[in-house]
Amino acid sequence: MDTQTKRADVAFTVVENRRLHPRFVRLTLQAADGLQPAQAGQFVQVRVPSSLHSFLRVPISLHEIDAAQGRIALLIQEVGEGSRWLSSRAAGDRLDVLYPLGTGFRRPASAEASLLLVGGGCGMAPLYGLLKQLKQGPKPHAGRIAFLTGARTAADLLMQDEIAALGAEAYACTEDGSAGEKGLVTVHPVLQEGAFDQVYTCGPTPMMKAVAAVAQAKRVPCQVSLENKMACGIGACLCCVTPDKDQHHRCVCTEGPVFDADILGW
Amino acid sequence: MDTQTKRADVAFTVVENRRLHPRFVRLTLQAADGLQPAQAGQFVQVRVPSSLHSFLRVPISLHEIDAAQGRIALLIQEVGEGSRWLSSRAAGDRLDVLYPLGTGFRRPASAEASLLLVGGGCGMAPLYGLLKQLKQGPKPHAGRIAFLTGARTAADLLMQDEIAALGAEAYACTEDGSAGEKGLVTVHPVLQEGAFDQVYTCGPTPMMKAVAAVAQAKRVPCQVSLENKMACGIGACLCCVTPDKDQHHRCVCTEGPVFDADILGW
Amino acid sequence: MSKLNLQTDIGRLTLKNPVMTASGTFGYGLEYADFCHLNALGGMVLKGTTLHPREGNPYPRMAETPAGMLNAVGLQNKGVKTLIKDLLPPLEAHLKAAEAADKTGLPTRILVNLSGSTVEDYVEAATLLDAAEAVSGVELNISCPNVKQGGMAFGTRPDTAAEVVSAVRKAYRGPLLVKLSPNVTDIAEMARAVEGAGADGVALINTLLGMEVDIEKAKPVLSTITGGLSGPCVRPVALRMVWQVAKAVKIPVVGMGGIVDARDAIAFLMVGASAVEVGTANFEDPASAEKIAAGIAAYMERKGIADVRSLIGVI
Amino acid sequence: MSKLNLQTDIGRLTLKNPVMTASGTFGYGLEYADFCHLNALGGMVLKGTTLHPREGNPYPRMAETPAGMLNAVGLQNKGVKTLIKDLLPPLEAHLKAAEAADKTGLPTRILVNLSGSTVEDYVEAATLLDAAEAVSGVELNISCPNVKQGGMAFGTRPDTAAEVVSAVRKAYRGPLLVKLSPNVTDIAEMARAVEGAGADGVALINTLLGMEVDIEKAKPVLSTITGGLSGPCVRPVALRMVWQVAKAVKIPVVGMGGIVDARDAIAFLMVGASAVEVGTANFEDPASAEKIAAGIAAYMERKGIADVRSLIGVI
Repeated sequence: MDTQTKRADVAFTVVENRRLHPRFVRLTLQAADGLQPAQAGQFVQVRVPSSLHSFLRVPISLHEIDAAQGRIALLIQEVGEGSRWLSSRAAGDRLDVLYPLGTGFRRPASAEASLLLVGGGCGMAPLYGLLKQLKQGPKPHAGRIAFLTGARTAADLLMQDEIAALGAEAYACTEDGSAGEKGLVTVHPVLQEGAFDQVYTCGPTPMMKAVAAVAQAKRVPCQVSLENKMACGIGACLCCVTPDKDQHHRCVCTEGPVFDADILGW
Repeated sequence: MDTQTKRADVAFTVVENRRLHPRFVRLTLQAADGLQPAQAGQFVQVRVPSSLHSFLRVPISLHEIDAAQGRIALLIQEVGEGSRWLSSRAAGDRLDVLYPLGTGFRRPASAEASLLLVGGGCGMAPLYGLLKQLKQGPKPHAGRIAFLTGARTAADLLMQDEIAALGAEAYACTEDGSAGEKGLVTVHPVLQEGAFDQVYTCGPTPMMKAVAAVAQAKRVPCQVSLENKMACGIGACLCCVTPDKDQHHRCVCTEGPVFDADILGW
Repeated sequence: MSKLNLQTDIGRLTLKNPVMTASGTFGYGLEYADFCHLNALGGMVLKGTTLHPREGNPYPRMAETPAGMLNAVGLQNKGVKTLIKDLLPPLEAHLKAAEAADKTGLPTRILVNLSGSTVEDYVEAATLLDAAEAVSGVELNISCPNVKQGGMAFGTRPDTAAEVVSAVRKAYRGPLLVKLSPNVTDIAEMARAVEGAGADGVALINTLLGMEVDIEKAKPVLSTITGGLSGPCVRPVALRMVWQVAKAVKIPVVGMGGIVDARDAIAFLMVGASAVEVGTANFEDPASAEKIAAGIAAYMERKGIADVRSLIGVI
Repeated sequence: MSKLNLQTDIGRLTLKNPVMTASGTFGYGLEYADFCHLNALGGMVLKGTTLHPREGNPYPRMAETPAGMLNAVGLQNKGVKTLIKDLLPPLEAHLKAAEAADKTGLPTRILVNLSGSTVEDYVEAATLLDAAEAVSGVELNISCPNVKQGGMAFGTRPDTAAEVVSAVRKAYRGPLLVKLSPNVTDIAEMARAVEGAGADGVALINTLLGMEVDIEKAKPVLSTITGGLSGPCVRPVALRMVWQVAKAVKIPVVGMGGIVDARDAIAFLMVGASAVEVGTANFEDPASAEKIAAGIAAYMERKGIADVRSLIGVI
């Protein structure tokens, strides 16, 4: 095990804190040295100060990864005390981060495969990371990539330009119809009618379940990224489990967070 | 009781954070309105963020008081987490402060009385405040005022110039002899030989006990300011008590922190 | 929502709202008058009182701990006679005056936490309190961890607990709550025992017995070595015990233990408490109890809940 | 100081230093190998193991609380046979390799936390562990709050505790620790009972039974309603119980409960623990236990203490 050690508690320095939205900031972190490679969909455990409400680290999915340059980016959604503290970090601040954790998205077998990515909320973070890895790796993905984003209103749509700039087809759904199709992502023609070889989704659980159901009905494999509450993040405490089809408990922080939807018993 | 309400949870704004010493900063705080008058020797309870080690407020003695202008100053010694957090407050930060608490120094009956103030460490804070009130009040004290400071080394002597500027005789003792007399304050001639009508002391308990013993031997009344650990600061929890001569428990946060030494059973 | 009803009942005792202050954390009440509108409280439980005055334990009596504190005050108090003669009248006057000004409905209830080291002491003090009109109820403390005889001794065995409760029940006719110790294997059994002995309600939890060490001095921090742990750190244990007890007895339950905000208070109501007591939080913010009462109203407003009673025991 | 001796004894079992990791917080050990030098530990107590594999309780199993957390994992584990056959060999190999490299003296001890729902299950599993050479000792879990039958049932009554310990004692010849539940009135009585039944030592405290509520959903947070409270919040209670038990029994005591740094660990040694277990802290910093062992050495260096044994029970 030692010989193949890959994970570590890395001391990062914040190099940029960029606000993308009233509830979201993007933190760019620099390590002193290069980093072990990581897959989009893997996550980190970030140390935050103990407060009256929280003692543990905050698990956050990797948003952007440049392992060679020792650089990662995290998309921080301000929900609890920990994430609010993180969203107020400034360039030069130090962060202790367990990196990289879990099992990320599996790339399609064929570089020609037609892919659909469906994201909502902070689920955008790992999917955008996946898109970047697909497009910018040594052998960029050649097949079609459609990226469908769901949000409450137009103002909540994140990274639409970046997605297009990476050469993906950017589609949107908003609940109020202020941008793209009106309604939830499941109503969107690209999901309902599109022909894809693989679906990837990350966002609120009800959204992922709905997307997985549509994919399953069309016999298209679908990978989902779960966000169960966890303590250790490294498979020791077994707090974050999810049942599979056979009612066995799968450990989300090691076997996941990304799972093939059809093995899950959710 | 309502009609004579004096204490309150006051929202102050930090107007200055001035470092006086590697371990001490002076925080100047401004209230929106004027403040109830306070006596040197009284203290405040300052709200600090809950941490893994501390849930309660931090009691700190008043250093300077300008009630009419709604301004106070606190001398912060960096000891625990709370005081370290306080020492890093910047102009514009808000602090919630219970003000003013406890019973402060009693002024001498006569404006001609000859007074000796003996301070060490953060005990300097209330004694300097007392000196200012004696010298700058509506009827300034006319009698002699000697201010003896004890410290480990010359670099640890605080506010010597300000003390002289206020017209007090400034004397010092250092354990290494690098300034003033060599040794503890009790060796200093001004304490041993001086003729005073009243002694005031604040600092480490052993120092205060020694000073009180000298004063008592010379039949000079001595007021001491205790620093017992407390929770509420307003006489409710009774955690901070000290025994008097009759072994009755006196509440330090209300009957004190300033006591006449000769009633104490310490 | 136009009209919120925050009134709740502890058996015969109706409170204007479910928030009281816990014994030992609110002194004799008036200590807090500068910081907190006392008449905004449903009630207040005054400092643990014994038949005769007590000096309590030596200093140090307090240690900060993670999300809480240890105390070993040891029931320092002025005795029940002084309480009735000198301390209750000004408090009652203050509350009457404030009430006349704000008209918040029912008066803020004054309860006395009563402690003792022998059944006889409990009974004699209870008899005096029975005659004190200012006192709306008695909270019998059979669980103080900081006094040698009595206190916790009574509170950790069903038979001895029942014995002292029955005796006091005969001497005190008003609402009688019994404050239970969490330092037991089966708190539901303790609750059933005092219910059977005639208690009108139970209040829990008292402090957990704890200890802190100064490793530089290689000594315990407290003069008494062990003391009572309170504050947010104990809240999960308190919530569990209130839930267990509320299911075990028919008499009302008053919940306490680490409540610092309205969320915490509402959690206690949901697991079966008819009212709550705010304790250690008063030390950190002397207006805590008042703010918590307002916070419960705000929650009801937001959720469209008209009557606070409908929150009680939903879990 | 030139030479520090950090070795300590749990009866027959000598550890290279007093710091072990607590069952349920360190998995099967290798999960932490990337973050922590496992051979820097005095020992590690592996995840609670039962005779047969268990799937444990439904999600959600965790809630954060002030200075701690609740868990309701419910002994999800692969069973004792898989442990011995598949999980111990790679751990043993890893430790041997690391040891060969660093030469830190004694091997890091592997202990197995053993749980069950019937005496028969306990005995059958203990018999298998008795034959497992990689296992230096067994920590008998008679106090898991998260499984219906067994677990805590055994751990809250002296007679039932003694019964299961005597039975396991006959089946397991190696060092046998018994992990005690803090959810009792008199933990010293429990400790004396298991001492009388043949335990080589006691380990305490297991988790306090607690509960958390989501007031927006008006539901308990945990799928099992109640769960086990751990973390810094419980440390004062744990320290008090270890102090009480160390005075009550002659067998060694292993102390745990909210230890996050060397200061905490030293406090447990001072109140009578011969060794400590680091638990919840491993979740916040996977190198906690290693850092704590180093911190104890630094304290001894600073204080001029040559032998860690001289810290044990000074209070």
